Amino acid sequence: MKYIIRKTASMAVTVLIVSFLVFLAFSVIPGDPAVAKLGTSATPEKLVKLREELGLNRPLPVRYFEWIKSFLFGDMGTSYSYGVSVRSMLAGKLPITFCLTGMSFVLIIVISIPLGISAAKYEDTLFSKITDVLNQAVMAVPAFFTGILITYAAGLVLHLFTPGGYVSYRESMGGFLYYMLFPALAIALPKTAMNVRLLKSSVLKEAKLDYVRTAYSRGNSTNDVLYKHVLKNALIPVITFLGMTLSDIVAGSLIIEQVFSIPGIGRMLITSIGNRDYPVVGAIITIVAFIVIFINYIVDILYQVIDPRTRRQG
Amino acid sequence: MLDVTDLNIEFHDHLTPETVVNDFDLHMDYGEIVGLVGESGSGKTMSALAIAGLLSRKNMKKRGRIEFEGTDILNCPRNELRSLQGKDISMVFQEPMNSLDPLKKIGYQVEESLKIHTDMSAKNRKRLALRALSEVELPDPKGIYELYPHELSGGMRQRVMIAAAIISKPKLLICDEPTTALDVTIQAQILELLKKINKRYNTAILFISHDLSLVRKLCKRVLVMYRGNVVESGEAEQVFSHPEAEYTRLLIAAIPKFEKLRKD
Amino acid sequence: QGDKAAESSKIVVGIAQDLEDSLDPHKAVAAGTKEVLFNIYEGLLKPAPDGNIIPAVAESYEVSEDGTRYSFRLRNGVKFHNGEPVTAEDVKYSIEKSAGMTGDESLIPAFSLIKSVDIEDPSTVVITLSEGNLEFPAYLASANAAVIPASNASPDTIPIGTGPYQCVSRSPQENLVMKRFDDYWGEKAYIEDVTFKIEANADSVVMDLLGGSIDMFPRLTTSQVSQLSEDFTVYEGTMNLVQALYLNNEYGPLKDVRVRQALCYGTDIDGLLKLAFDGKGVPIGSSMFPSFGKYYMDELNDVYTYDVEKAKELLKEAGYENGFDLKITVPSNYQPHVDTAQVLVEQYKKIGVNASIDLVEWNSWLSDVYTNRDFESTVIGVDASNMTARALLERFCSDAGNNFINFNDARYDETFKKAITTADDEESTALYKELERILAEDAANVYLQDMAEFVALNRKFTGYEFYPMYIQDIARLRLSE
Amino acid sequence: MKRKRLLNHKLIAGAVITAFVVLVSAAGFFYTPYDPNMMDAASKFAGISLKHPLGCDNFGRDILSRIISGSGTTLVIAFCTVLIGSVGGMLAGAVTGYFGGAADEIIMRFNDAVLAFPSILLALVFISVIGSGKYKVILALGIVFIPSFARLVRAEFIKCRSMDYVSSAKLMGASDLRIMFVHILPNTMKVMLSSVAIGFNNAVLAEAGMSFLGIGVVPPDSSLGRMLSEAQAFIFVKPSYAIFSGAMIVLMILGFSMLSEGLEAL
Amino acid sequence: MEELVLKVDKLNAWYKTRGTIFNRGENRRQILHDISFEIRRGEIAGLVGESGCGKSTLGKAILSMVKDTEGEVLHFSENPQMIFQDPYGSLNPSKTVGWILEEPLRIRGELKNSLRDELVIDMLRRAGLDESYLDRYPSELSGGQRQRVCIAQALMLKPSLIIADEPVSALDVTIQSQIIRLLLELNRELGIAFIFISHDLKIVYQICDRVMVMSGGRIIEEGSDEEVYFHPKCEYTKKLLRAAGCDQKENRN
Ligand SMILES: Nc1ncnc2c1ncn2[C@@H]1O[C@H](COP(=O)(O)OP(=O)(O)OP(=O)(O)O)[C@@H](O)[C@H]1O
Ligand SMILES: Nc1ncnc2c1ncn2[C@@H]1O[C@H](COP(=O)(O)OP(=O)(O)OP(=O)(O)O)[C@@H](O)[C@H]1O
Ligand SMILES: [Mg+2]
Ligand SMILES: [Mg+2]
Repeated sequence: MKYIIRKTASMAVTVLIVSFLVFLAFSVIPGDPAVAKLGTSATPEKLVKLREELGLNRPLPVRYFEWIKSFLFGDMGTSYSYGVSVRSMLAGKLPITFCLTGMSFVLIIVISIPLGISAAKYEDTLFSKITDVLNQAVMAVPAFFTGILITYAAGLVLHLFTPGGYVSYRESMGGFLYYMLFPALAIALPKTAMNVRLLKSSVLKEAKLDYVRTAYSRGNSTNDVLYKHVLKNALIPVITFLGMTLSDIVAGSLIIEQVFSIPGIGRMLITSIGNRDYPVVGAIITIVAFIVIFINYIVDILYQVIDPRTRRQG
Repeated sequence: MLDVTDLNIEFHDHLTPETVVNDFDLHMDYGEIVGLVGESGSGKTMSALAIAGLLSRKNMKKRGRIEFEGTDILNCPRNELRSLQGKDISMVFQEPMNSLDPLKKIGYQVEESLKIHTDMSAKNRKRLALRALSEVELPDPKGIYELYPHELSGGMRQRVMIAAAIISKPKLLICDEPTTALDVTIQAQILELLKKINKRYNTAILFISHDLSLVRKLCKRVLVMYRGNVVESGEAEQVFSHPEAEYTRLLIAAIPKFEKLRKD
Repeated sequence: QGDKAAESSKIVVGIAQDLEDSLDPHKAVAAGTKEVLFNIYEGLLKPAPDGNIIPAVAESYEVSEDGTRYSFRLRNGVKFHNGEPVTAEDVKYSIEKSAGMTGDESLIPAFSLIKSVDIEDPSTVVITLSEGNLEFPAYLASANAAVIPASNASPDTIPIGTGPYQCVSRSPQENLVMKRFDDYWGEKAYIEDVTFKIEANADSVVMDLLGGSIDMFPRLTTSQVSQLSEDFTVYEGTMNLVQALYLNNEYGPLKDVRVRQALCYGTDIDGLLKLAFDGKGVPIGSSMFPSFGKYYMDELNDVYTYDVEKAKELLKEAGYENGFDLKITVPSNYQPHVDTAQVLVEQYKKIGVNASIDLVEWNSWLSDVYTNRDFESTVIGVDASNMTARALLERFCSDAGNNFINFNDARYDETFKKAITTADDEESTALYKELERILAEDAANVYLQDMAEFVALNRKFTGYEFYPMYIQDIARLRLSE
Repeated sequence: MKRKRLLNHKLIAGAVITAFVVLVSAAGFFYTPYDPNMMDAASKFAGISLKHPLGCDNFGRDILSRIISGSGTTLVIAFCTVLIGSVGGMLAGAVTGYFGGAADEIIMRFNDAVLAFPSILLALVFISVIGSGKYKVILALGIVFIPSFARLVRAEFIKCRSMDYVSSAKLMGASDLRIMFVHILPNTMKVMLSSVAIGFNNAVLAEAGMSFLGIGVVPPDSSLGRMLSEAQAFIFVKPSYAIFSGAMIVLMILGFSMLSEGLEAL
Repeated sequence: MEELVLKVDKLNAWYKTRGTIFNRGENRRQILHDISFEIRRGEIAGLVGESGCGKSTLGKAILSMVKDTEGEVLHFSENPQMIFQDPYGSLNPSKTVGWILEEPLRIRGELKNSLRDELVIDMLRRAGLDESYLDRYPSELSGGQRQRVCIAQALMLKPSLIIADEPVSALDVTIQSQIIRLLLELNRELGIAFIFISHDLKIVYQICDRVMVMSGGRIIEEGSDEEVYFHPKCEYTKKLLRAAGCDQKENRN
């Protein structure tokens, strides 16, 4: 119980730091929402007036505290550039990006675990060597390029989907999920490769430990030893990795949403950074950070479920 | 029951192949207790593992013959070997710290061999497991059944290993230094337990140790190993009172005696 | 194959930027927004593809001799998208709103001339100016002067106009959907449903065109064009902007006119066009582009011919015998400008100028270069906000708020004042031309080109027309046979 | 005495590939067949020929020369990034891991906060502040990489600080600094090795991602990531540009990670 | 009577199971209870007791390696050293034997090249190894050899008190006896006092002048070897002796 309270407290602190960093960042980077909004029609007088209107003249801490206060009450403010409430803007986009990251996460797991296990099981065979090299190659290709290649191969050559033909989930859930499959794959591939490698070496490392010998000595078959004993142990570093990967997946979705023309929060984030639209950026990053931290929190708990050694008394 | 002839084990993962066991011979009958002593690194564990059919590393070569009740352990298919392991042959490992799966409850690990080799109900298995745990003098078997290995001390883990090894009443029990991690009082209890098991189930025991006084208390026959070779074997009393090999003599001389060293 | 007519009376048009502006025509700033809003809104007058101003909500108008009184006769039967007819009140309301007379600031500086808007009778509106102005109709034709219903309480988000299309929905970062307005007063649009889809990533445009998720995309680059298949018609026009290496006339070496001239001599525009634009694009010599035929001076292209020796000589005269360092600030979001800068860097090596590129985000550009004028030089394209020479030339007056290059020439200021105050069209044209010549001879900037514009249109459609401004006129598109 | 096999094939292959990549890149600082930035309208998109072994790009620049010099840039960026990240992470991780306490708590909260940011985003913000360019990219990425290394080093330090050899050094009167850097630090190297390889990979990818977003290496300088993102603009016209620069990236990362795996197996 | 080298007075020690700034002082478990004893110059004091009773903790607490303690520990010697129970964790795996042995000199800034070689090799010899071991890494040594390196390292600073925490229980018998002899020799030649922690009662009897019996974090019995072994007062001591086979007088011969 105490542990959970402590964890939650530190989670909250971390999220606060994140949101403050965002604010701080915006106060040091050049350009401000007023300049962005007025564009080339800006004149000094207009700028002053707009800054006043947007409340940009107040000192940073004041703005920050006001923002965080209203944020806590669920009011995320109004977008400077679109003039609509941030909440309504995000409402339609969060599910898209969540779906994208969720799907890539699932893809990573679904592809890498069986592949990693087989690569370990058939170590030193041709299969394992080929996956090794393939892994390295996939790992080395930047996500945007993977995206282009997938668009080209699956979209233009195989005609599996229409590049750029994003289907909104409001129109057709099936079409939406199907379209998302390809960008999700583009995000997932490099991480999958890393995970395969990690899982393989983790399984091999565990397989050398003494308890594996004990398991054999009781008459377990090779598969039983692998699935009942080794795998669970080998998954521990993989879980840490997956937790840490999460923020990378989000980062990947920022880029991939551009490549596949998906109107998710990644694109909105990049545009909003360009527009210096603090309320939007602040909200997005804080939410994303919260989720990343929260998932890591879940990973921590998962850890304790899987690994009794990390459980604490009391 | 067990016949080992000319067992050779070679490692190939260094630049030059390295023989760690050389022409090992051993014969054991049902219900016999045999001691295996020797300095650290002399190949005791390797020989034991070979007998239990647990040496399967690729970069190692095994030659010779190990026959257990007519089965050729070194060359029989894995499936056949499996049906022996945990049922007829059980092993207690040297390293109690690492030899238990850290993520599985003690109960599961103790009764695993029953699960594999019999179709006993879960309830029955648990009953037997609890009995085995109490046989090794663990306090509160019910509580321990639900614990994880890291929650036990080294001595307790060692006893859990023994409980898991005897639960299926094997014909051959290999104990690799089962008492090193324990303090004297518990050591004594374990020896009693092994004797009891040997009597009750007619289990043959291969007892590996470097504590000669223990071996002397427990075993009828001993083998002395030195650098991969068996340098001496025979009736325990005979070996201890009239050691033939130089190394055996050294070993015996090194047994701590209950007397002042300062005074010599 | 289904119902062919139904299938193809729908078109998806890719646009490069999100419509992140207000949808209120009187507040829309970005050219990218205005070119879309053209389909929804109209003013009393509107531009035609040939550059002329034609009547729209007004049927005709009359100007007084001195150019201060404009009287508009409203067209009968013009309806707003909400079904209400356009009244003189609506027109008055719109003009006053866009002129900033009701509070909001006006986006058309010349509207500060408006003294009053009066309803003479239900179909006549009179606009009185404080001084005569011949260009006034051009301002009225700009998107920022659209007629909107006085009854619309939230023009920011609910766009209601009189144009050939009406807005159905907008979703930020995603699209804007329009459908044909069947009560349009003029020739109705051919295509029923139109979606403007935002293509944030320039690199996936080709894929999306080929894959069929967009049917049309304006402003492709040459390398994108070369990757298109047979399925597309590519219309070639010009972008109507002045692409130049804009020089901060206040920055160190660039203060010296000889240095600026040296840069002009050291720039091989043909080479640039060949390298970065497949030879497409029209070289220009001053802040004017060819589609403003009346003002455009072809001869200014020859003020500087590529001449490395001359450039070196000038530099030597100015005391920069060993060259100097020049930072070219370029917004990273538009590849053609980046490409141009790359070529310039290479070309200036030959005259001993050590140029380097500083890629900045669009917003940093706006604030550092455009607003704070803290830069050395920059490659950018400047367009005209309406079809007047003034729109392009006013910014180089020494006191202009948007004179980001800090150009300062007394002769120029004087000439400009004359040009805008004279009531004689011919005289004013001559004066504007004089201004262009000053810019060229003073080497205010290194003028490069009016960039070629390529519009890809799926062969299913036809009828695309270029305007001398940023406009995508969808109503003219139709299905091909 | 027993001697373990000194070489394994991973190590050999890794060393050969890395040596090749490093040699090519190093050579690029002194010699490339053409000036990698030299434009030539005549050989725009020139195909593979004796004159231009890998052809030319959209500005008629020799692709081979660009790849050679681009590898150098990428290598320097990746190397320096990892260097900054690992040294910074080492310092932060060492101090927090060794001393623990309130400072640890605070620094680690910051660390978590930074880790929760998508790293590209953070780099984007940094670049907006400090400007773009090769050295700025190194700085931005390096700083962004610190937290993950810090986390790792900290965990190792926590593990090591309770080891008996540390107590024994304390007994002999070694100062905390000495214990941290002379006694404990070398023992974290093994863990560092594999994460340095991953960090190297991530640095190359991050640089490419930044170039894609227009904030990476400034043109006309070439880097493999920049070239890859340039190449995709005309991937149908000249796929070989993408293929060659992509292949070089793969080769670079492949060699490095095989080398590190090989070293680890020693 | 010889002079005192160590005086421990009412020493208590606790372990925290896990503490952070949020719950400082939580889960404090007392391991040592009111421990008092003295060690004199040249004395070998045995410390016996069952596993987990706090023997190692006591050793560490004396050398202030346990954070949370109460009571008084007075050292009258310079540089008291400790030989740790686990020979695998007490040598820095990334350093060579030579480096490890030089380290104490380096720390005190006494490192002179000529001197150093002599000193290091001398200590190594004393510990029963020769200079061929200087360039080896700990992972290349057997447990017994490691233990000797630890001893040599402890000797580098010429301490007058060494706490030896089960220095032989991980080793096999032949090596055990070598190490025991080494300790005795050092005690006799250099007059070093030892606290010898072990659970092997026979070995303790072999070398110790005085024996302390610990149970549950308390010293329950203390006295000269003869007293404790042949006239034990506590039941627990008797039980221990019986299990170790040290209870019968005839065993002495
Ligand atoms: N994986 C391995 N690779 C190479 N050599 C090994 C390996 N495992 C053991 N050896 C070597 O095999 C020899 C015999 O080892 P074994 O474990 O049988 O000794 P032991 O008699 O059981 O010693 P101890 O009493 O210390 O347990 C040793 O010299 C050891 O170094
Ligand atoms: N770092 C630690 N944190 C918390 N508890 C500890 C720690 N170290 C030891 N303990 C606990 O303190 C008690 C005493 O441990 P100590 O190591 O002193 O026993 P010991 O008498 O040396 O046993 P052994 O003979 O097994 O070495 C044990 O119950 C142990 O679980
Ligand atoms: Mg062994
Ligand atoms: Mg201890």
